[in-house]
Amino acid sequence: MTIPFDLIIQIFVIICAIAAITVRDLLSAVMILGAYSFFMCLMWAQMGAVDVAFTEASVSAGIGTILFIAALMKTTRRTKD
Amino acid sequence: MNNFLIVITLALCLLVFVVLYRVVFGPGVFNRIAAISAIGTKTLVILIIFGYFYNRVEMFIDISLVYALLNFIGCVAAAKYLETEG
Amino acid sequence: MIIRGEDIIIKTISRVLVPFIQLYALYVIMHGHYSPGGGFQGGVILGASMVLLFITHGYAEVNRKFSENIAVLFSSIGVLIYSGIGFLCLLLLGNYLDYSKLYKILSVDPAHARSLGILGVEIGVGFAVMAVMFSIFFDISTGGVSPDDEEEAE
Amino acid sequence: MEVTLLVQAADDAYRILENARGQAVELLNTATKLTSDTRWMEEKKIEAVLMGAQKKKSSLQNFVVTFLMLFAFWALLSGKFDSFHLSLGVVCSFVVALLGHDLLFANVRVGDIRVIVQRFLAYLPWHVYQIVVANFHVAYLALSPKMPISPKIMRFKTKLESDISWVTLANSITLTPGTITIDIEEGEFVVHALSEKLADDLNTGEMEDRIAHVFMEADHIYIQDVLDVARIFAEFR
Repeated sequence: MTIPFDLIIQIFVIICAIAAITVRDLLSAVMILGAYSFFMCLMWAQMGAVDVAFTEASVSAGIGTILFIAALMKTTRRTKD
Repeated sequence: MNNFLIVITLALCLLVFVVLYRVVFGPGVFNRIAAISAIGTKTLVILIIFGYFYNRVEMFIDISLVYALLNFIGCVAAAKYLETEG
Repeated sequence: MIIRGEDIIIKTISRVLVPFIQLYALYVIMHGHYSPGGGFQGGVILGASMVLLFITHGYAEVNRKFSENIAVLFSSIGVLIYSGIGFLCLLLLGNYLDYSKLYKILSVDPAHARSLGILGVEIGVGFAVMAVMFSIFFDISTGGVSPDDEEEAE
Repeated sequence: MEVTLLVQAADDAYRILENARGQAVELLNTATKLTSDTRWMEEKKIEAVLMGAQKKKSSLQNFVVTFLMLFAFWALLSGKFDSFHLSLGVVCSFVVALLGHDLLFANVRVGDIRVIVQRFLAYLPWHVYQIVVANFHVAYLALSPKMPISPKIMRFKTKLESDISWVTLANSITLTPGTITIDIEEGEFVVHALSEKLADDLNTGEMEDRIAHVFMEADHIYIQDVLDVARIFAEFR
């Protein structure tokens, strides 16, 4: 490939990571973390590590988000400060 | 063909970048959920185009299927959370 | 997660989708040695399909198909399959999980026996991961108390 | 002279129209009668079938159909047709069908599945055309500098009867750009529309009629329905 797609995806990953730690709303943080792992999966696939991309897509984007949301049920959504 | 697909991938990356604005600054969680599911569909297409570049489309289709299914489940879980807790 | 309203759209779509997700997960498990995926990923997808059924159809529907006790049973069965194949290789004078020694009892050549052994281990891992994922979600969302117990206590 | 001719011509035209209208009404009445007849006979037949081994037979049928569908899906996914993988597919689809045979076909109205599939495939091109038209309209709304939108939430009672047709209608509405189904409350659709034109398109009810036609829930009688019903009627006799 002539265009360095990994650079573009890396920019997306960094934007998502910064947004996930700066956002106040916990549910939003969980959803942005899901988008983060989507981009990570894309990055692994772009590097040719298909198996790692598969694991990232299934574990982090799928069940991770759901478990985070289930844990969110037990606490409040907004941070205090 | 290759150049054509590269241009399409770049256009899709641009679209993802535009939607990412809604994810980062979007007021409220509803905008973010909708934007993230839109990002999911776009990255899925990018993934399959990468599969074409590597000549391994059948493997990448497996990943993109998982991607689509789990995106749906995540969105349903978030919507259920919003329905019960507000 | 307790459902409030009757969401016909979500319920119907997930009802139609769940068998296909489960079959896809089984496909990922069974083809783990040809294409990406394997026991762990397939087990996660299988658990996710159960979670989808749980959050859309509620506790009662899932409890009829796959209750918590069965989940505990399945996780032990998965570990048993995994370690059983390992010890079988040990008994056949190989190393732990040395699948090629299985040809003595499977009556096939060692390369094929290795493939079959990997398939067995993938199935065990898939069962265990599915049951554990489901039971983690179950415990988190219900707080460790099943709705049946709550009704009896009240 | 010309005036009388004109009046006579108008009279003739009026009489012809009246005749045609009478014939149409007669045809519709016959068709309605025919439909109710066949529906009664169909129900009687279904009742006769179901009175016997109702539960067991239907669940076995569900199981077999689910198994076949899942096995076709497996063959599509796997792409390996040696005996080992096919037997794995049989085992896996058997297990999944055993677990989920009550999921895939719950609350489905009894109808000829082949006719439904055929009509659904015929419905798809029309729907794709609608999506394209609405897409251009929404693009025009979004790109024009004045943004002439008038978003509103509308409610309408539907005449569809079964779950699956409700969901098909709701998803069709959601797939069309600019309109989104928010909820279904006991047969009442709550739909958000982006502009007047889209809301008017929805209010004509053509999509609903077509879906009623697909799932054979036609209270409105189409010519095609009459023909179909006549064929079924002939078969019963």
